[in-house]
Parts: sequence; structure tokens; C-alpha cells
Amino acid sequence: MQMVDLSVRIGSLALKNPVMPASGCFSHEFGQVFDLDRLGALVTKSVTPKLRKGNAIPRVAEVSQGMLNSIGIPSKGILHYVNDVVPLYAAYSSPLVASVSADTVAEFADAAAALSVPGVAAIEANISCPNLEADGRAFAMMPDTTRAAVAAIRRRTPLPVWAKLTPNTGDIKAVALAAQDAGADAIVVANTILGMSINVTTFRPTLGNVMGGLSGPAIKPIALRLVFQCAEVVSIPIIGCGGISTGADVVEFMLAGATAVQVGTASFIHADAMMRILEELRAFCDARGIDRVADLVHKARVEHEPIEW
Amino acid sequence: MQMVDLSVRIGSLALKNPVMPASGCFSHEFGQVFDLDRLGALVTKSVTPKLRKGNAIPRVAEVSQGMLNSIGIPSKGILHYVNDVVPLYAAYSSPLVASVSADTVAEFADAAAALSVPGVAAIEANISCPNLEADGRAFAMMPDTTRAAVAAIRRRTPLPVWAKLTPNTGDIKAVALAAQDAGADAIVVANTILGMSINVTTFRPTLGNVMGGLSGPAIKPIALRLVFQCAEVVSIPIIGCGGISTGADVVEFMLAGATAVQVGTASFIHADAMMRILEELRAFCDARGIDRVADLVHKARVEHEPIEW
Amino acid sequence: MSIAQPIHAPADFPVADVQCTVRANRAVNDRYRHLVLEAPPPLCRATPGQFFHLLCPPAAGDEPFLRRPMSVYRIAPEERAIEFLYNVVGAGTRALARLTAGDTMSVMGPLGVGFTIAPAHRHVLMVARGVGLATMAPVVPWARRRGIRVTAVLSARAPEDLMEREFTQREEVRVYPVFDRDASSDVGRVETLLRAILDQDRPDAMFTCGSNRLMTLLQRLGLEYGVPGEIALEQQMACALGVCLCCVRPIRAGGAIVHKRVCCEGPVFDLQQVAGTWRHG
Amino acid sequence: MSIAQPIHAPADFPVADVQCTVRANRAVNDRYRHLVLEAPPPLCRATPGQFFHLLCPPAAGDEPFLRRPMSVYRIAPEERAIEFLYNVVGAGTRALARLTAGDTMSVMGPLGVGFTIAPAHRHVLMVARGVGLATMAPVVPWARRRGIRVTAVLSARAPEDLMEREFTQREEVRVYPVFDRDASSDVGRVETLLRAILDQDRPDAMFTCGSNRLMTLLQRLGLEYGVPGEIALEQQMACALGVCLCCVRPIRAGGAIVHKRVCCEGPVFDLQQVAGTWRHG
Ligand SMILES: Cc1cc2nc3c(=O)[nH]c(=O)nc-3n(C[C@H](O)[C@H](O)[C@H](O)COP(=O)(O)OP(=O)(O)OC[C@H]3O[C@@H](n4cnc5c(N)ncnc54)[C@H](O)[C@@H]3O)c2cc1C
Ligand SMILES: Cc1cc2nc3c(=O)[nH]c(=O)nc-3n(C[C@H](O)[C@H](O)[C@H](O)COP(=O)(O)OP(=O)(O)OC[C@H]3O[C@@H](n4cnc5c(N)ncnc54)[C@H](O)[C@@H]3O)c2cc1C
Ligand SMILES: Cc1cc2nc3c(=O)[nH]c(=O)nc-3n(C[C@H](O)[C@H](O)[C@H](O)COP(=O)(O)O)c2cc1C
Ligand SMILES: Cc1cc2nc3c(=O)[nH]c(=O)nc-3n(C[C@H](O)[C@H](O)[C@H](O)COP(=O)(O)O)c2cc1C
Ligand code: FES
Ligand code: FES
Repeated sequence: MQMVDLSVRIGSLALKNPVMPASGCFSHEFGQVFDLDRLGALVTKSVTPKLRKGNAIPRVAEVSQGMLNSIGIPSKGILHYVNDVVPLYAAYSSPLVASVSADTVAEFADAAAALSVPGVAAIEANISCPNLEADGRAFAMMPDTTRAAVAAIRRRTPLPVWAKLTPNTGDIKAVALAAQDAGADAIVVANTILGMSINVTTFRPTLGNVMGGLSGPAIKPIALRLVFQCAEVVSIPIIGCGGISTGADVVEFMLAGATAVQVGTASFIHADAMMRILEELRAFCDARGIDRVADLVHKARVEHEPIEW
Repeated sequence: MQMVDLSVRIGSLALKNPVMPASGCFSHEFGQVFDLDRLGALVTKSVTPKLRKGNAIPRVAEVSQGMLNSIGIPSKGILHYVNDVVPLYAAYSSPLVASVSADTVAEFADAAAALSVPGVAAIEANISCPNLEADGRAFAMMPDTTRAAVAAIRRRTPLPVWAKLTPNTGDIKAVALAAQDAGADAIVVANTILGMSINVTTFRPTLGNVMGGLSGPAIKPIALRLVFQCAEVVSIPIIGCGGISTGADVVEFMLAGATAVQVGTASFIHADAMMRILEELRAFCDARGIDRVADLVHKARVEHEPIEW
Repeated sequence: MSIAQPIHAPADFPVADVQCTVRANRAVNDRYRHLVLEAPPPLCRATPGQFFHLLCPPAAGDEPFLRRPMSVYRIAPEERAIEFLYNVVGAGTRALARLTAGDTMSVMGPLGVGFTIAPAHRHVLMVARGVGLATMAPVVPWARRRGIRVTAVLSARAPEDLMEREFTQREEVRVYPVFDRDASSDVGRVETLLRAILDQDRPDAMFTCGSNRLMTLLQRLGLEYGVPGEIALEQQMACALGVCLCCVRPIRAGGAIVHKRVCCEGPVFDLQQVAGTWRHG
Repeated sequence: MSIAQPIHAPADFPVADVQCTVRANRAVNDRYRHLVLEAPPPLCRATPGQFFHLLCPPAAGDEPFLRRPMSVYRIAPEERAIEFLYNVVGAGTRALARLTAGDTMSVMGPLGVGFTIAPAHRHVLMVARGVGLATMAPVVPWARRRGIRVTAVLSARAPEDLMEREFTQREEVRVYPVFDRDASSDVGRVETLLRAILDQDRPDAMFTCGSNRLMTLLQRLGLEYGVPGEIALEQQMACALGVCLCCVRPIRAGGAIVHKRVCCEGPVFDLQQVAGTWRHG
């Protein structure tokens, strides 16, 4: 049996396989459960230049086939990340991707520059966070603010820049194109969807922060559609994210146009979810005689078998 | 035991209870399963001025706690509706709400005028459908096209006008305000969310139409959040819709700001879902000593119990 | 074992949604299983070709959301039972396969339009492949009890998949099994077989289900020999009550091709009116 | 009954995610149930106060998505068993309640930091209310086997809710039950009781779980009498491995109040360091 080639390329970055964690849903603690070196990349929780405590508790609520979270972005700052977090990952061969978030374009650019240190292989710009210069609307809600943030980051780092988009925009294609125009090496599609739930016993929102981000299988059809729409317009690689929990889900996202995927919530159900997913992906390719997983990218057959009328 | 008062008012329209079907998820065939007169209102499948066949098959696919549909809007036209459909509901005391959809502002207005016949109690404008004058983007994606469509309809019908919004917009508050400004008597929040799935065996989209609308419990946290956001800005009644399948769900939507709710997909799981929901709602109010269900509207307690720090 | 209680099945509401108790659920062969449900009288009003809409209870890893349409394979009012023969293919049928005696599940029906068999018929020909056999099986006792002769061409991959006994249910049926394994199921050879049957003992009606190729063949032979036919179609469903318009298939009607709803205008349609073939998945 | 196989539990990976078989799952009283799982050695390494993260298999109407944290109530390596005592409150615990012997479920753990009991201790005082009893119960055999005296104040709504036997597990424990029904559980009266215990037989450590009011009381008495204490906290969780930052609670550390993760920096915290109370729901 020929081994399936699981490697993929995200711009200049070669990944041993297309499966990596989603920001905020991973840290070195998973090393207690599986060998982190088996992952395509290691994406850490977003850090911010400012020190932040994060949001009020409770921070998580369960919904149908998904969860709402309002962690916010507790952060000990960029320096702490560079000095204390980056070294934790030095022992691993999988590339470290530093997710960063900021309140303004200038802060984003400064943070990206400060994160461009040995040990960091790429910067993921979490532009799905509130933009304080635009009334708190996330940068990635609009093409212009997306362009401004990504371009500023691009100018200040030699590392590959991934722009992580928000599914809450009504205009994903324009936003994706703006990220590409501004020099993003890849786009991550997508972050959580804004949601809410209320405890009918207490009449209170279940989250301390009232609203929060919906993730998990519930959002998979939406995230997949966003990937498919982006793939229609951009030429840079797309990293699919949203509700992925099986090898078949990875195939679905790759067929829709993703070159790699991120797994978030599924790791909370099975801590070794990414290992299971990789095994399923390999088995799928084996069974179908697919030599290179990269051959799946954007291969959805959108023409339907002719139906006789 | 005092009977719970389940009645609610949507503008000038008094409903015996807040539970009604969602357009496209109801027709008189449900009369085979329960007494339609027990519903707050009867909302029919959208009709269009043009005759339409609807979308390619398959038209439905199952996803996690939800479904994708791409029925499209097969339609035999407004005249057929007025002559053949309206009379079917004459036997029922619950008000008939005619859902209408159209390709242009002028067609919307003409259709609304033509639907303003005895037997129709309100017009629900499904402005979540593609606007042929705006590149196929749905009217309700933008405040300006929303305003244009609703205002035109408003001018041509003496009946209450409900505007049904799309969750796919990035700007729900502005769209809701535009609908209110243009004279809508209520807003329905919201329609299905654009989604997609791909069959990993055939590599084909599961829907003949490639993309389709996601509905069911999976979207509930998103729909609830949209209702909550709209309730912050509009003063007209909101009719909540999206993933409602239990009495507790109705309570949740009412607490978030809905005066009434629509039930779609749940009726496909249990044809008598709306009856079950009504019984659960009544039992909830009984158990909590709530005399009038209308007292729940917009009563979410968004301040959190103080946490000592 | 408690008798299932209909939630809404007074005379006014012909469709029942009943919590039924599983009496048995066993493997018939490698792929098919046989499910026996305790059913109150309203469900036993089903006629051959009608179906039920089953809410398959979730199980770890398999959490079906929509109901699953399933033809009734056997209707036994005297035993207060309805029975199903199903192929385990995906989340819903896998979840179904895990049920054991005593478990309960929600069953809605009977639904749709069944086969038209008149007591005046003397001979019916049935051509079934795969799970189509389950759909057509209830025709057999119905016909035999009325003295109608039954001839059946049963097509399967191999003898172990045939389920001839499940089909005939101890009734007297002239069965012609054909198999992929020995190529006897090739359309050409089946055509020869069918022509022989049609020539020797012209049936009053032909019924089929389960194969596009056989459908096309029967449409041709039906026209040629002037024998009317019916076919049971499948389509993904949501409501199964005619409400949602999910389940349409193209059907010829009055010179045009229109969308008809498999759940309520079918699943059994006039053989000649079916326009176009369709495959699942 | 097959022995559960760890998926990832070599020495390098201390946390196991194991498909465990249910040995028993029975009602203890109206609200609580006792679950016995067959568990391989890695799971039996749990210490009192640690917890497992349970994936409750879906059942009709109850389809929990996230895992549910549950303190280990009894650790029995010699029986290859871990046991839980749980209150049926929502979807997850309802789904759990439906499991029967032979069913399997995914169990991850052991997780978190347990109680600190030193063999040098001579006397420990435990104050438990409600389900807090389950969390603290494994301390009893651990202490008794080392000759440590155990005094317990158990608070419940009424005698039928107390579960004294489940708590003491046939070990010698001086138990003071207090109840809402006769007002003996009032904070004032419990304070009098605790002062009497503290005065007569000063414990080396106090453990508590399950009540904000009792926590506040013990914080005060602990300071006054100079007795160290620990408390097991609860918080909604997602990952239970320290990754997601969902499960934080405000904890005093070095003059400031910081967010600590209940799943890995707890669930057991120093009694005096817990800042603020919290109620679920
Ligand atoms: C009227 C009717 C009668 C049927 N009778 C039988 C029968 O007696 N025995 C039997 O084994 N099968 C029968 N089928 C097919 C049966 O409904 C499907 O095999 C079943 O729904 C598959 O569900 P799944 O979750 O296991 O598969 P999946 O492929 O995971 O199902 C995914 C979705 O597609 C739908 N779907 C998949 N295949 C079909 C299909 N062939 N027809 C309709 N929907 C489908 C499912 O309902 C579900 O919504 C019948 C179908 C119809 C429409
Ligand atoms: C470390 C720890 C140990 C625990 N030990 C026990 C025990 O031994 N016995 C016992 O009966 N209970 C224990 N609990 C509480 C138990 O986790 C909850 O009762 C259970 O999660 C409720 O789930 P549900 O689906 O039945 O309730 P629901 O209210 O429907 O749960 C909804 C969500 O809230 C979470 N949740 C609800 N209540 C709690 C809670 N008190 N703590 C944390 N999350 C909660 C659930 O996990 C779920 O995600 C413990 C909690 C923690 C954190
Ligand atoms: C608990 C939690 C914390 C998250 N934190 C971040 C974050 O810090 N930065 C970010 O870009 N995305 C964050 N996300 C979003 C995820 O990276 C991911 O985009 C989203 O959860 C959808 O993927 P999933 O359905 O696989 O979880 C977080 C998600 C969760 C559930
Ligand atoms: C099969 C189907 C058909 C629908 N047709 C229409 C329609 O014609 N007009 C409309 O405004 N909404 C239509 N909808 C959307 C529903 O009215 C409702 O807004 C949506 O399904 C969300 O509610 P639910 O989660 O309760 O189903 C349709 C939904 C489904 C599932
Ligand atoms: S399944 Fe809804 S119309 Fe047939
Ligand atoms: S539950 Fe994820 S950090 Fe504690």
C-alpha cells in the first residue's frame, strides 16, 4: 500500500498535513493527550498588545450541536507570548502560528512586528474582533477595514500573514478579496458566529457577556458555504474552519476549496479529535485511491448529473 | 387554576396565542394531524407574481440538528393564491397571513395589492429573496433596498405588513430600522441562513441548487441573537423565527424581545410540533404563575447577579 | 409491553404520530434488517405501497435529525404489528439498527398513495430489485388472499442478498430470481424473461421498485404489450405530508412535465408517467 | 463484559480517553444515582477531589453536546472500577441516567487537582451539602485507611436526601447530619456546631463543597481558628484540560484577584483564596 501524501502548502509554508487546531481551542496542554508533532501546525490563542482579563463568567453555554463562548481574549501581552509561550513550542517540528488581535490598525501592525521572532512561522490576524476605531464593529465585517488592518500588518512582518475572517459579515467575498489585495498569504474562514441563549429559569443570558460566539457542528454548513464562496473569488489558499469534527468534514471543506482546516470545538468533545480526524482522512484517501490529499482542493463537482426531463 | 392568557397583539392584529407556522413549512395538509384553529395565525408558503417551477432536486439535505433546503419558490401566481388557496382557509378563525416574494420593488407592490383581499389578514413580505435589481442580493441584505421594498408594499395595501428579514445580512439593526421606518407593522426575524454541504462520496453538493437555507435547532442561537439585537432598536413587534421546537424556546425568544414566534422545521420532526409547543408554553406559564404570556416579552434580565470580586 | 398510544389519531386526523414499541429487530442478512413494531389500529390501516415516517432515536455517533421514510413491509392488524425491511446505509438506518425489543420510537403514518390492485385482477407481475422488494412485498399477501396470481422477478447481487422468503412470506408466488453474479440480471436477459412471462400469461398489472434500469425496461414493455404499470419512487423528504415541497420528482401530466410530491402524490406513480431517472447520493 | 481499552494512555500521555463499560447505574434516592464504570488502571490513578469528563451518550430528547464534569465518588483499582454519584438535573445527567449495565461511554481523566491530605494529619473535618458529598466522599476511605479521624457535617433538605451511607462507605466517621426541614442546617446553628467541633477536637484541615453559605462560614472560622481549608468549586467547562479558559473562577493570588481555571488549577482550591460566590443557572 502506497502511503497517502497528506502534505499541503499554505503559500511558502509546507505543512505535513492539512489539520491544525483553531485559535483559542488549543494549547500545549493537549500534549498530555497526544503527540503535538502530528499536527499540520500549532495555532495558539489570540494575544493582544494590551493586557486583558477576558469576559465575565459564565463563559460557555451549550446549545444544539454546538457551544456559545464569550471568553473574550484574556491576554498577558505580546512580550509574555514571545518570552514564555513561543519557547514552549520550540520542541515541536510543526510550525507555530501566532494568532493576534488588536483594537486598532496601528496596534495590529505593532503587535505583528513584535511577534515576528524566531520560532513563529506565521501570523494569524484575528480580525474578527471589535475595531475600536469603527464603533466596535469587527475589522472583518467590511472590506475597507479588512484591507487597512491586513495591509498594515503586511508592511510590518516578513512572516506569512493569515487573515481570519468573520462569518458575521454580509459580504464575505468582498472581505476575502480585500484581505488578498492587502497581501494576506491565506485566509482562515471562519471564526465563530454571534449567537445568544437565555436561561428560561433565571431569565438571564447564559453567558456573562450576554452574546457570544457559536461554534461546533451547528455552524458547519454555514462555514462550508463561506469557504465555497471565497474559493470562487480568491487565489490565495483558504483554511477552512467551523464545525469540523470528522475526516469526512475535512474532505468536504477541501472539496469546497479549503487547502487546510482548523479544528476547534471538536477537541473539547474528544481531546484527541485531531488525531482521529487525521486517521479518518488517511483512511478515506486510501479507500478512494487518492495519493495526494491536496488533489481534493476545490474539486466539488458543482454540475449536477443531468436529470432527464 | 386561572387559565393563562396566551393572546398577543401584532399591531392591529390580535392573535389567540403567539405560535404560528413559518412560511414554507405549513399548509392545510397539517389539518390531517391537528386542528389548525388552535394556531395563532396561518402563514402560507411564499407566492410570487411570476409562475415558477422551483429549484432542481434534491431540494433537502440533513445536517447536524438542522436541514438545508433549496425549494426555491415554486408558485402558481397571485391569482391562483387568491382564488384557490385563500378559500381553503376560510373555515378557520385564525388569521391568514399571505407570504409574498418578488423580484423587484414594483412587483412586490403589485403583488401586495393583489393579495389584499377578504380572507387575508396580513401580508408577510419575504424580502429575504434575491433582488433582481441589485445583482441578486436579497432585499433585506441592505437597509436601502429593505426600505424601498417595504415602503412600496406599504403604499399599496391597507393590511398589516410584516417584513421578513434575512440573517445573512451583516447589519440586522439597520435593516430592522429601515423596515420600521418604511411602515412595516412587524418584522419577522429571521429566515434561513445560507449554507451548503457536499456529498463526499460523489463530490457533489447535496442540493441540486448547490447552496440552500439552513434551518432548525442549529440556527436557534443565531436567530435569538438577531431578535435580541432588533429589540434593542425597533418599537414595532418582532416575530421570532429560527430553530424553535419547544415551549422553552418560545419563552427564550419572547424574553429576547419577540412578541410572537414562527415554527418551521420542527413541524417536520413532529407534525403536531406547534400543538406540543403550545402545551409546553402553557405549562411553563402555569408553573411560574405567569398570567399573561405577553408579560414575557423583552424581559430578559441582562444585568448579571453581582459577582463579588 | 405497553400498547402504544396515538397522540393525535381521532377520526378527524387520519395521520397518526405514535410512540411505538419495538417487538423485534433482527438481521435478515449482511445488509438488511427486519423491524417489527407494535402498532395500534390507526397504523394498521396502511395499504401496500404506503409508507411510514420514522423518527430514528439518536445513538452515539448517529444523530439523525429528520425522519426517515420507510415502506411498510408487512401489515398485520391481527397481531397489532407493522413491519419494515431496511437496508443499513447511513445515520438513520444505523440508529434504527441499534433498537432492541422494548425500545420505543415515534412513527407517523400511514402516508402516501399505495399500489392500485383491484380484486378483479387475475395476475400481477412484480419486478423488484434491492430494497424495492420491501416496498412491494405487502402486495403479495393482499393479492394471494384475493386469489390473484403473482409472478415476481427478483433481482439481487447474489443469492445471499435475495430475500426471496421475506418477499413471498409463505404465499404461493412464481419467483424468477436473477443475479448480478451470474449476469442473469443483465437488462437484456431480464427483458427476454419478461417477454416470456408477458407472452405466456399476460398480467393485468405490473409493479416495480428499486431500479432505474428495470423501470425503463418496464416502461417500454408496458407500452408494447399494453399492460398498465405502477412504480414506487423514492426521494429525500422532510415533512412527508405534502407541505414542504422537498420531495418532488418530475412526472408527466397532461403533456407537460410537472413536479409531483413523492410523499403525498406518490410514492406509487403510474409507470409511464415517471419522467427521468434519479439516483440517491 | 469487555475491558475498556484506553485510546491514548501511554506513560507519556497522562490523561486517558477511554470507552468504559457500565457495570451498574441505579437510583440512590429520588434525585441521585450511582454509576459504576469498569475502568482500566490509568483511570484508577484518580485521587480524591479529582474528576472525570463524561461524554453522555445521546438519548431521544436529550442530546448533550459537551462533556459533563463529574467528581469521582469512589476509586476501586482492585475492582477495576470508578464510581460516580450524580444528581439528575439536565440533558447530560438525564442521558446518563438512561444507561444500563453493558452500555459504554467515553470517559476522560483523571483531571484536575484533588484535596491535599497528608498522612501526617490526625483529624479532618468535612462540611458537605448536596452533591458536594459525592466530591468529598473519596477522602473518607483514603483518610481512614491511614488512621486519620474524620468528622463530617452533612447538610441536606431532609433525611431522605442525606446519603449518609454513601458518604461514610462503612468507614468509621463521626457524622453530624443537619437538615433544612428542622432548620438545623441554618448557618447560625451550623456555626455553633462547627465551633463545638473546632473547640473540642481541632482538625488539621477542613474540606468543603456544595454550598456558598457554608464556604463563607468556613472561611471565617478557618481564619479565626487558624485551620487551613480546601474547597472544591464548580464551573461550566468545555475542554477540561486548561485549554479553552471557559471554566475560570475569581481566585485571590498575591494580593490581586485573578481568573483561575477550575479544570486544571482546581477544582480544589485553598478555602481562603476563593473570591466571591457563584451559583449555577
Ligand atoms: C417512500 C419511501 C419508501 C422507502 N422504503 C424503504 C424500505 O422499505 N426499506 C429501505 O431500506 N429503504 C427504504 N427507503 C429508503 C430509505 O428512506 C433510506 O434508505 C433512508 O432514509 C436512509 O437513511 P440513512 O440515514 O440511513 O441514510 P443517509 O444517506 O445518511 O440519509 C441522509 C438523508 O438522505 C435521505 N435519504 C437517503 N437515501 C434515501 C432514499 N433512498 N430515499 C429517500 N431518502 C433518502 C435520508 O432520509 C436522510 O434525510 C424508502 C424511501 C422512500 C422515499
Ligand atoms: C469538577 C466538578 C465536579 C462535579 N461533580 C459532580 C458530582 O460528583 N455529582 C454531580 O451530580 N454533579 C457534579 N458536578 C456538577 C455536574 O457537572 C453538573 O450537574 C452537570 O454538568 C449538569 O449537566 P446537565 O446536562 O444534567 O445539566 P444542564 O443544566 O442541562 O447543563 C447545561 C450545561 O451546564 C453545565 N453545568 C450545569 N451545572 C453545572 C455545574 N454545577 N457545574 C459545572 N457545569 C455545570 C453542564 O456541564 C452543561 O454544559 C460537578 C461539576 C464540576 C465542575
Ligand atoms: C473557547 C473558544 C475560544 C476561542 N478563541 C479564539 C481566539 O482567541 N481567536 C480566534 O481567532 N478564534 C477563537 N475562537 C474561534 C475558533 O478558533 C474557531 O474559529 C471557531 O470556534 C469555529 O471552529 P469550530 O466550530 O471548529 O470550533 C475560539 C473558539 C472557542 C470555542
Ligand atoms: C422547506 C422550507 C421552505 C421554506 N420556504 C419559505 C418561503 O417560501 N418563504 C419564506 O419566507 N421562508 C421560507 N422558509 C423559511 C422558514 O419560514 C423559516 O424562516 C426558517 O426555516 C427558520 O425557521 P425554522 O428553523 O423554525 O425552520 C422555508 C423553510 C423551509 C425549511
Ligand atoms: S416531504 Fe414535504 S412535501 Fe413531500
Ligand atoms: S474547561 Fe477549558 S480551560 Fe477549563
